[in-house]
Amino acid sequence: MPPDLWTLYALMLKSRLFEEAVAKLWHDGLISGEMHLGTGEEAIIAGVVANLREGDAMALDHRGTAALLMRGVDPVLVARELLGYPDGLCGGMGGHMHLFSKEYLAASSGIVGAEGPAAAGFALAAQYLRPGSVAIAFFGDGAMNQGMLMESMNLASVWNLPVFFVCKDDGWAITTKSVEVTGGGLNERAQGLGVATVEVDGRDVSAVWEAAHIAIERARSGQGPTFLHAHCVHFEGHLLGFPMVRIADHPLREMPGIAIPLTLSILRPGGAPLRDRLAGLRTVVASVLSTMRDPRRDSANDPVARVRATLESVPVRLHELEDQSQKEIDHVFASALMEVPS
Amino acid sequence: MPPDLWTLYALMLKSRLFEEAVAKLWHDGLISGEMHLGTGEEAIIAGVVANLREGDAMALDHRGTAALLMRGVDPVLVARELLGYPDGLCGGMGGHMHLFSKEYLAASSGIVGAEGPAAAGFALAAQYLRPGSVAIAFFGDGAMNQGMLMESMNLASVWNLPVFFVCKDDGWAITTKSVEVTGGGLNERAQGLGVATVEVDGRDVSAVWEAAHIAIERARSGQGPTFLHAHCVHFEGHLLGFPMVRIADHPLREMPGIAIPLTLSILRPGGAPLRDRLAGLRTVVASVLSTMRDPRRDSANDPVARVRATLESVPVRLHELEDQSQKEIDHVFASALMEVPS
Amino acid sequence: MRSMLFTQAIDDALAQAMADNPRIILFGEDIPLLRRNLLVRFGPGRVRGTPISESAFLGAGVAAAMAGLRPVVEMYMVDFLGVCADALLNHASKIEAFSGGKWTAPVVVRVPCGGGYGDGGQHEQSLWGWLAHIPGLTVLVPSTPADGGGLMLAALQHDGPVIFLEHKLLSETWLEFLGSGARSTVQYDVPADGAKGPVPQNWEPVPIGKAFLRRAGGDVTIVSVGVGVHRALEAAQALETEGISVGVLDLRTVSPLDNAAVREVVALTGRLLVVDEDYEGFGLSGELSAVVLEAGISCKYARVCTQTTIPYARQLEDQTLPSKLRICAGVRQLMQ
Amino acid sequence: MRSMLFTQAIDDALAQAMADNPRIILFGEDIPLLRRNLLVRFGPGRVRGTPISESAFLGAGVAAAMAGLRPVVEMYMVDFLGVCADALLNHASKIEAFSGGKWTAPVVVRVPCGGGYGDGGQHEQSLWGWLAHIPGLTVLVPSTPADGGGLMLAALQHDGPVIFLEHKLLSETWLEFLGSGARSTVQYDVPADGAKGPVPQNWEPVPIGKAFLRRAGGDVTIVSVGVGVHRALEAAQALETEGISVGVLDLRTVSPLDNAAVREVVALTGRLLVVDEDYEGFGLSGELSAVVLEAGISCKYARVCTQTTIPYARQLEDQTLPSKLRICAGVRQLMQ
Ligand SMILES: Cc1ncc(C[n+]2csc(CCOP(=O)(O)OP(=O)(O)O)c2C)c(N)n1
Ligand SMILES: Cc1ncc(C[n+]2csc(CCOP(=O)(O)OP(=O)(O)O)c2C)c(N)n1
Ligand SMILES: [Mg+2]
Ligand SMILES: [Mg+2]
Repeated sequence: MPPDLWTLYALMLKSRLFEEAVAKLWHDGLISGEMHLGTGEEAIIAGVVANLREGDAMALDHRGTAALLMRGVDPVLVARELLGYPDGLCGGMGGHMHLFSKEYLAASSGIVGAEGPAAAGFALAAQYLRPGSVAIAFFGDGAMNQGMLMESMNLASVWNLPVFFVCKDDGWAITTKSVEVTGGGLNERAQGLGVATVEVDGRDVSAVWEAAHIAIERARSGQGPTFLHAHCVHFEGHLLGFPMVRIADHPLREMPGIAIPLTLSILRPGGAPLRDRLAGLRTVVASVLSTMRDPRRDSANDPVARVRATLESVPVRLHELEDQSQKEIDHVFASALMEVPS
Repeated sequence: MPPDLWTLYALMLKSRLFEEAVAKLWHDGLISGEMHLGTGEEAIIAGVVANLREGDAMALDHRGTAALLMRGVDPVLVARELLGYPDGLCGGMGGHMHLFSKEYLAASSGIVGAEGPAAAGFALAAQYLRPGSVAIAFFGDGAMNQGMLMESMNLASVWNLPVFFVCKDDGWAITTKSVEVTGGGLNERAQGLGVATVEVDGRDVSAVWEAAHIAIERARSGQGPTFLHAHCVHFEGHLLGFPMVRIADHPLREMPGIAIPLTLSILRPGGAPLRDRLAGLRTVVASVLSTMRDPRRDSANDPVARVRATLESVPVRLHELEDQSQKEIDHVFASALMEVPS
Repeated sequence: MRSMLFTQAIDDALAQAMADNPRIILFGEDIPLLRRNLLVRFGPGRVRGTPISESAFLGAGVAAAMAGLRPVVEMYMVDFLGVCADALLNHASKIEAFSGGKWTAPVVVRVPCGGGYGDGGQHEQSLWGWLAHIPGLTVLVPSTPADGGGLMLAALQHDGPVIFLEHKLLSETWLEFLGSGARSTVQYDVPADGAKGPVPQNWEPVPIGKAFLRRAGGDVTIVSVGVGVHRALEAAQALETEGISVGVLDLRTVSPLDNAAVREVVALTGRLLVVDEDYEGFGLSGELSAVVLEAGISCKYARVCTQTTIPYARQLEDQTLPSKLRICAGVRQLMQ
Repeated sequence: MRSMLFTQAIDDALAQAMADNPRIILFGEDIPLLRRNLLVRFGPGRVRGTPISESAFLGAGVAAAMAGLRPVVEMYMVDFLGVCADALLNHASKIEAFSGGKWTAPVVVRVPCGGGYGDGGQHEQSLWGWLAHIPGLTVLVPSTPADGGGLMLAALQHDGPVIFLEHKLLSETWLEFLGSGARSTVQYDVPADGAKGPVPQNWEPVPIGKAFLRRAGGDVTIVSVGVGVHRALEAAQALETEGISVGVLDLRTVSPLDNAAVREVVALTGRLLVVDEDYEGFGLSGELSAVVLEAGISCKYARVCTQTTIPYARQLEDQTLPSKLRICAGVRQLMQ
């Protein structure tokens, strides 16, 4: 059965609207610490999660909210968890990097690469207790250099585990360009660990759905793990308040605080010859510029907008869906912000 | 310059004779704990080490003795270290899995895979302090599944470090056949981490020398790391007193202690159906049989014997060399066993 | 009553539990051979070998436990937990807290520990205090076959992660594999009552968190675990001839500590000697002094622990690990 | 005298050392951006970014130090040492012993630690006690800009592995990056004297292993490190009004402990309160009680530490980390 774009769009929209509301709460100071959104990767999450069924498990990274919402976890519980309320999804104990749902067999971790072992373990349990079920590992391109993730791919291969390894490649690990710290190629690497691979445009939810469908069916029928390499962008950069994005958005406001110490430092006696200093400066400037020119700043890469464009031919249904989604999210946050029970 | 087989044979012979003497001391109870010999892998070690020069470094695994001897470390110091004497190479503090020579920049570790990070670090220091120098990592096929080793290959690739990763593949990790726990292929894996690869018959010291020569020159000239996949056998199995080898050598003596509890267990009520029990038994029996039929039991795989055969055409020189080697080793152990200074 | 060897008893209790509970599975490096007696009874589906990928398979054990299995994950040695500590530090131990108490990871990590057979400093560590520092981990250290089996059974019934430490000097199989290699030319100082002893006909769980008074004594209380218990008992016996009455409390569980039992025995004698094969600083020995002081009990205190990296040379090793000699000296010091 | 922010001071001392010693290099994830001021002064050769491969690059730092460099390896957070603990547990800490004292690994591991900004239990741990358990590691925890710079300089001159822990609540850059994200809508309880303070014109090493008495007091002695020192000072001030005189000893170095200083101050008051943001069990708080008892000093003892996984919710977090409130209660309890 081909993907129903309306369903997929509804999933993506739900997550997008939810995360936009979260961003507001974060800016208002109601959410503490780091906050990594999944805005920009919704097509990957939706394309995969829409293929799941009861008994399937998910190992999530530091951007786990989208997957949980799309999987069906109560959004009010998630919102109240992010707010740190005692009746949140995890009683306020986990927070946004440690969202857990036993009911949906979904576990998050803030440790980069830990999704690998977790998905392998979920898949192992599936082999015994829920044959035909699968486990998903969602992680980024940066995680591909974490040993335990590579180990887990090998383990899934030799134990023939029903794991679908989903790499959401946005090209970045915080401020580091992945190409600069990653040798070989991700697909070759997965193959060298015995895992079948497939590559898709992660902005295209249909393409992801198709690839995921095949890989997940393969896993369900005992044919072992697959690695999906899917490309995407993250609109907010690494986390809310990301300095590089702040600079790009407000260069005049943000630059002095960075440029002044930089200039003082480059001028200080003692240290490298000028040539090396300039090379250092070039690195810094290149980073800032690459954020400014980054495709993650380009709304043409927005997976939600892309699928929406194909649905615009049915405007009434589209607006109805969107109104409905917005209402639901408004309702979620109205409930979520209700007084804390004591 | 092509390899001088006499020199290589002398290196290998020195190591072989030394380790045979060590085995005797171990059997006599003068060496405690685990004792992993390198007998069977001498061609790999010699072919690589003969390419090293001052300033080069080595990260060694649990079979480090051969490399240290061939590199020029005083064999008396090594022997006295294995005996646990206070004037041994490491004052009796390290022992056979933790042999260190600062002078030769050689460090061992008993942690499988730790040679990867160590060689990367040595190579990093070489980039700054000893340009043109290289670092070798010696490890086994089992180590290829240890995350930190894979991580290190990637690091060496992206930092363009002068590392030569040498995998001494005997097909086994203790009692586990590596093919059964290793997905993909080792060369593909290294390539997926951005490292160039070469494969040789590790029983053939000339072939190893050639491959090592090219790879090491590449590294010296700033062209980055290479992975060598070299096949070999270990005559003693994993360590001295290895149960599988004991069974193979003395089946009548060793089998009852294994077979009786096994039979009692297979007959006990409660547990798996007969089919699964038999599958379990097949696994155990297959392991034992594969040790018995193992190529590591076949002297045709002896790298020392192989190079010797090609030198037999000059018998006088050969016997002179062998007599000389034996005398030297006898002398080493005579000194090594001299009274402990107090 | 039956009599069993230390590891034999643990395996026997494990077999009993596996027969009762099909969700118990076993994996680790070389496990098909090392646990071949379980393999032929429970089949290759439940007894698996792994690659040398501790982070992957320990982490997988944690998640498999969350998803309904009861995995027993074996590691070659506690020293090697260094390569995969994340699975314990940031996952197994924290799932229950993170999920607001809704989800647990009942995984048993069975791992050999301890020295005394000349294997050097990367292969003879104890590290129970290091592990016990992490809230959310249960750490068990049996010192006899009966406790070995009983605590294994308790671990398999516990609703959270358990580290089950199996001292290599007590284990007939590990000591042969790593120490003697079937040689008759080497001797290790193996505590007889730890290596072999009576075990029940049918295994019952030994409660987690309950210490056991191995010997009563009015002058000095020694608190210890594992092989240290036996060294302490030897010392106590020797000191009897000097007219010093020494009690020995076997903690059996390092975390959670049996605070009540510790306080009770120390209050009695007013003298506490901790014998701990793990490193001295920032570990069990310090924690025990805190437990006593917190209760407002004042006592004389000394400790006999491992202070440095464990040397390879047998003689140096003997001086470094807690020995009867050092324990006797510690007791005498407290009696001054 | 100049005044500096906490991380600014550390970076400044580091810059001074780098200018003096070309063997000092810096690497870690995102280091080119995070230490951009050092990058533009010392060039990309000495300030490098890494992949997210902590085991590889920390292990490489250890070996590079053995081979003649003086690497400063940065990790994102101490919590993440779980994935690469082997490099510290089995390598950095043991090289000197293994080599019979002939070889050392003078690597500095600079790593943010601590909580108080709502980042949850996998990102706010302290773990200094966990690290200090391992013989052979030096563990530094500065609590002011002056100590931050001075201890960094000392670390860079020390001939062995040093873990340099930089508390995120004191660090202007970490707190902005991870906590506020430049928002003005959030407030954290940042100790002013820890976040900013006077620093010398030219950096001199602050000696490793020397505690510093931040406040003298005759009734109760609080021993602490890092942010805990400031919480203790606040409490001491509050308790003054109740007529209780509280002294505060800032350890500055967790390993090796300044045993003499601890004993001296505790002997004076006879009352020891340990304030430790690290986990309570099997760590620093226990070790301090042992240090005191071992010297035959009897004292009343209590501790205010982190007992569980640190909760995400700010309110729960405040109740879990040592607070002025809990410290005051602890002191009053000791005064009863
Ligand atoms: C083991 C570990 N190392 C470092 C970090 C800090 N960290 C958090 S997210 C991140 C970048 C991850 O990059 P990627 O996997 O590509 O995911 P993305 O953020 O781009 O979605 C890093 C380095 C961590 N959380 N865990
Ligand atoms: C991290 C770690 N895990 C497990 C071990 C136990 N161990 C020691 S050697 C070995 C097998 C290594 O196999 P391989 O790398 O092929 O080397 P070989 O012994 O065959 O030369 C194992 C599992 C260890 N020392 N370190
Ligand atoms: Mg990324
Ligand atoms: Mg091998």
